[in-house]
Amino acid sequence: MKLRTLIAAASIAALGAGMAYADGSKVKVGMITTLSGGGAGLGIDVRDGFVLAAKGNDNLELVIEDDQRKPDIAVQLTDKLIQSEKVDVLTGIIWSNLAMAVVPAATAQGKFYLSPNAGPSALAGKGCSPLYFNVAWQNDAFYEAGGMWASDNGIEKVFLMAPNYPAGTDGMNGFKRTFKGEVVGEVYTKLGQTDYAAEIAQIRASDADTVYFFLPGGMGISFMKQFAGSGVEKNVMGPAFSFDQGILGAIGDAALGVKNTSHWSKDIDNAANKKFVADFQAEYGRLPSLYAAQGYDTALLLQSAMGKADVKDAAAFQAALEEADFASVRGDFAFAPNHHPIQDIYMREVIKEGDVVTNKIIGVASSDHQDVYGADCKM
Amino acid sequence: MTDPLLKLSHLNKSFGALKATDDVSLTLVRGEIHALIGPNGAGKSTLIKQIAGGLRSDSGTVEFAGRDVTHLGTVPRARAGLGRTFQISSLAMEYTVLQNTVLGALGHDGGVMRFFRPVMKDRALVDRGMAALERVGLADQAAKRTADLSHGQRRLLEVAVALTLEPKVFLMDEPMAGLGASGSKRLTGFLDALRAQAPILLVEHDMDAVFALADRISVLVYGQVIATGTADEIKRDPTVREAYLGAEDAV
Amino acid sequence: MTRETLLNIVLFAILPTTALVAFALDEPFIITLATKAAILALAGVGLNIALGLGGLVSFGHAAFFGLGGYAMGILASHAQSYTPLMETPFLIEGTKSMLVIWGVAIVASALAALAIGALSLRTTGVYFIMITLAFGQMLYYFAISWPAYGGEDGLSIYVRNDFPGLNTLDPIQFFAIAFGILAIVLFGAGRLAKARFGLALSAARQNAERVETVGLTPFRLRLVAFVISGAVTGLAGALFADLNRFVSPTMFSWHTSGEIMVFVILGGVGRLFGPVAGAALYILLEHTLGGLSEFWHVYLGLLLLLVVLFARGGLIGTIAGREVAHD
Amino acid sequence: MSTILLIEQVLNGLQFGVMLFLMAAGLTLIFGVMGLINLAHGSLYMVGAFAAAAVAGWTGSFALALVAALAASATAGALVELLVIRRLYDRDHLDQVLATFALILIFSEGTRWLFGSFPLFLDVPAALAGPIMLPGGILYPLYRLVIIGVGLLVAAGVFWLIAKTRIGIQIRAGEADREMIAALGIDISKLYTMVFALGAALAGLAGALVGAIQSVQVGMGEPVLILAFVVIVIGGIGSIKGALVGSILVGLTDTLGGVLLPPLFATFMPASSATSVGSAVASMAIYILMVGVLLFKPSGLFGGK
Repeated sequence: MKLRTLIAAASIAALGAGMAYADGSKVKVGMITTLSGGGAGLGIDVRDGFVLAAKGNDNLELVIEDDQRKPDIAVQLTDKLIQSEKVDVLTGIIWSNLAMAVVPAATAQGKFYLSPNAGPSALAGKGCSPLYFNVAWQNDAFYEAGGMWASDNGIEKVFLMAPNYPAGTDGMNGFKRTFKGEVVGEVYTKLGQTDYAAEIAQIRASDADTVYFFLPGGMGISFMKQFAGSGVEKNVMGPAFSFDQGILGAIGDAALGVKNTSHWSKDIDNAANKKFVADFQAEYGRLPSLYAAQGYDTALLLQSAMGKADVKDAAAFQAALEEADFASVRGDFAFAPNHHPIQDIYMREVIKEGDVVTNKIIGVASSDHQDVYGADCKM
Repeated sequence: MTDPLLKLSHLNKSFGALKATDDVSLTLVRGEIHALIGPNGAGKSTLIKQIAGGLRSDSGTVEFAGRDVTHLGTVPRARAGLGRTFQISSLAMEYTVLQNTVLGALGHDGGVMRFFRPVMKDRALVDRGMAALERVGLADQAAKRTADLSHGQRRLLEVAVALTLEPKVFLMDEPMAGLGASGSKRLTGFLDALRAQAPILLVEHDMDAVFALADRISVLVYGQVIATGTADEIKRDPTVREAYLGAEDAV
Repeated sequence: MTRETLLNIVLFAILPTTALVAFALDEPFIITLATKAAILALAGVGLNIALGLGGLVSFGHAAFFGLGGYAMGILASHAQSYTPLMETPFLIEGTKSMLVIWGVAIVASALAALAIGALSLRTTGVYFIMITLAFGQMLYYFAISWPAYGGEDGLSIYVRNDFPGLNTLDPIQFFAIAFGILAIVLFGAGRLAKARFGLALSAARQNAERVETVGLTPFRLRLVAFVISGAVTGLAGALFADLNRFVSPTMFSWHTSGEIMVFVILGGVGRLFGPVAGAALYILLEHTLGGLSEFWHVYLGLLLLLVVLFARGGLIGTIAGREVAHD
Repeated sequence: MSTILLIEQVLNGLQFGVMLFLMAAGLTLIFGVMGLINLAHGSLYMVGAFAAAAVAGWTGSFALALVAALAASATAGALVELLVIRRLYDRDHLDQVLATFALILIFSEGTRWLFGSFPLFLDVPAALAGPIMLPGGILYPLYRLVIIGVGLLVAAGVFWLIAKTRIGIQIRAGEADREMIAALGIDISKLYTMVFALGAALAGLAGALVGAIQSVQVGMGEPVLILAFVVIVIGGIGSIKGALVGSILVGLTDTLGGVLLPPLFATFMPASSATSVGSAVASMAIYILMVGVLLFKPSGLFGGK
């Protein structure tokens, strides 16, 4: 009797998510994400996207924990979820440095980990694991695509800027890997720096035609506002992180015209994305961000695998995940052998729609983009 | 007379325009009590600090036991054998009375970098601390918290801590203050005997005690020593009578 | 037996009892929490030697905690990748042995404490608080921007390091190691407080002039205390890194310094078992309040405020009353 | 590096320093008069920025936003003083550090509770937007010049307040001798509340002014707080003059260090490692400055006590 109810519930949920489940294998998911302190907005979006996609699926039990963006807390929560809550799958980490702490801890204890945001190079190369799947991107993807687009669109001289920490230097190296023009200036700023007057003066003094930067969160907001006020007339490019929906509101008109690379945008034309954007706005009353899209896709991927295999059978479940048989809001999505995405990276431009500052796709920067670290990955 | 144990030559110290110590020269020889008197603000405490090492002199020298210690700080002077008591009690208030004298004994012993054996079970140190308390009559208070002592008892404890150091010279800044008549009399008797152990430079307001004890008296007025001599000489000295004692006579 | 002694026995028993009960109930995460409490208590015991005994309000103990952590991270990461740490002038290999790592952590943080202490102890009061904070911040920014060991990403060690005869990945066995060290250090710190050194150090806190007058140098006493304090906190850092199998610059941040200070004050400054009580309470609050609300920091802040304003002397001071003089 | 660029960077350093002064002045006054270490000063900076952003979003007026920032931070400061801080004056620094650390937690999470986790929008008013041409061909953002001007005006105002007004006399008396002001018949608790609110208002003003060119978000006060502490320690705690000199020193060191150190390192290192090592040293520069100052003057440049 009970089993029947479960199956019935599962099929309703399956209808809701637009796909069918072969059986009702239950999965307990532990989500560790940043819900308090600095950067909580990103974690909240991932959580909301995931919850939206998993809504109504009674086979999916979700336990959510807040890592406060502290690596040590994240590792302890990993232990807690695995040892106490006995979860089957972990997900949710936003930051590369936390992922570097959590992912090895999870996979070493035989649990699946689906990354809804971070993709440090070590985990794509030497440190890859059969149990680790990245549903978002390898960290370099947006930068490499940015370099390609810049080379293809007549940009000759760029000025690079990023915070002086691994994600920053890796990003700039990713851009340099594919960019064919000249790098006329390169500055690494203090992490958490809020005043960029000195760097803007250097940019003004350089003969670059384009500024390419990666400054996540508040750093990017500060830079863009100050750059717009400085009167320096140069093109601005960057990865999507500094121009995401949550951040654009705080930058305002200063961001208009900026080009940024992303694997997702709310105007990607496919049925899954239209449904996602509409459902998200209906549910939460705000525009979704790329983090929300990633959380959403992560839940879709997980549910597609749940329909094909039992999570207790790790090999079968891994194979089911590898198929990536779900309708991604990004359109075509597949996994490379190192379990990182093969996907299109778009170039977006910041525009104004009525009163709302938002992004619009202006072209594909790199189609079927794949990371370069897979060669080092031996599973 | 033997060579002086403590010899001040032409010491000076100014605070801005104020000359707190003005060309002071003094000696202290074995076996004597040399009292330093003077009205409030005469510069006695400043001079004591200069001798003990807490205050740098502008010029002049301090010789101690045949050695020039002018440029040494408090700690080396204490280690060389200067035992000081304070005008305002300077004790470890959270400690028991005995712990304070044990601290003195520890300073005398010098081996402070020991981290394991409980110091209050160290017989040698505790015995020395206890002995000093007995000599000043505080043995029955040994277990009391220092903060709970009366002012007079704290003065005695100051003296007891100085005793544990077995100094070559005592520098005592108003040890009688707050003792009351009987306590004062007892301490007078004690200091009288103590001079055989080591000479005492005594700053004191209690004139009865000074005249009873001092072999020599120096009078400090406005930072200057205006007279030095025996009790009788000082009593008779006209300048002293005018500058200092005269005022008291008038009262 | 005084009330404080009784309380200390209870406090001492809390962690192993919790761990054993959790073991019996098969709740390994509770054991992990108890381990974390033991390690943070150890860091607090270290700070308490400087803060409680010596009166040195160090706002930069994260420096030593982080150095201990990185001693573990650097040595173990080299052992993990089979690359030597240094080849010239002589070969130094990485290691997975906890005993060696602890030794390195202790020596490294003691040396750092010697250098930082020698400079900082020239100042007093607020200046001392701020200069120690500045040294902590220096190391924090250095760790973030130095690319060799992961920078802001930190270093992940996939398997916990080895301890002879034990399986360190088993929560209860690792707890035993951490608690064993805490017990040894508590015993040592208790002896130190009552030994010659402790008597003189604590006297220098109460009255530096008195200590000088008996011929002892407060600066030397404080410097030695600072070094011992740093070394113990460094050891705690190495254990903490092993607990998480991960190190990152967060260990150096001023929030970490603040938290270690919170353990000490929550429990009771200068009380031997203060940091144990403080760390255990903190972990308990983090765990229970964190589950109640996303905004649990508000409650934590309110509680801290109440303790500071109304429960002076911390937990132990409130329960056991004024400290009685030793012996 | 061209002279023009160097001058521009010096202006940037100056602007940063002037901003720091607004923070440091309150911090050092509060320490000087009440002997209190206030870690929560950065939270008042945040309160100012959030109040400004909220009111600007509501009314569209930057002037009203500034008024709101001043009012909100002064009110928050006065409230905190009345409820918490005044119980801490007789306590040692340890208790003060801990209690104000607790206040940071409450303020930060409370603000997030009210305003959510996303940064707020606050922009430079249109009249002050964009750059202007300075003599010598330097193109410089007008708003930053205005900040320098406002900062220097406030600094002058604070000096005037301390030197010439009744409150100033009371403040100076309080710094010299706490018992004396009681003897003079001054209502100490009122004075303390006023000084605290004044310090808070300065912090709130800084938060609002800076918020327009940076990001208005939870936790924005903490980095500034630490820098302000570095400033007052370098200048000598309690000294307004020291706070001003310290602010400018820290502002210039931080700005010029970031600009000049990487190329300096590049003269004897490969360029790629020079940028990262240079940036690493630059981020430590102000702390190195502070340690250096304290080694030679253990109570800061102008610290008497």
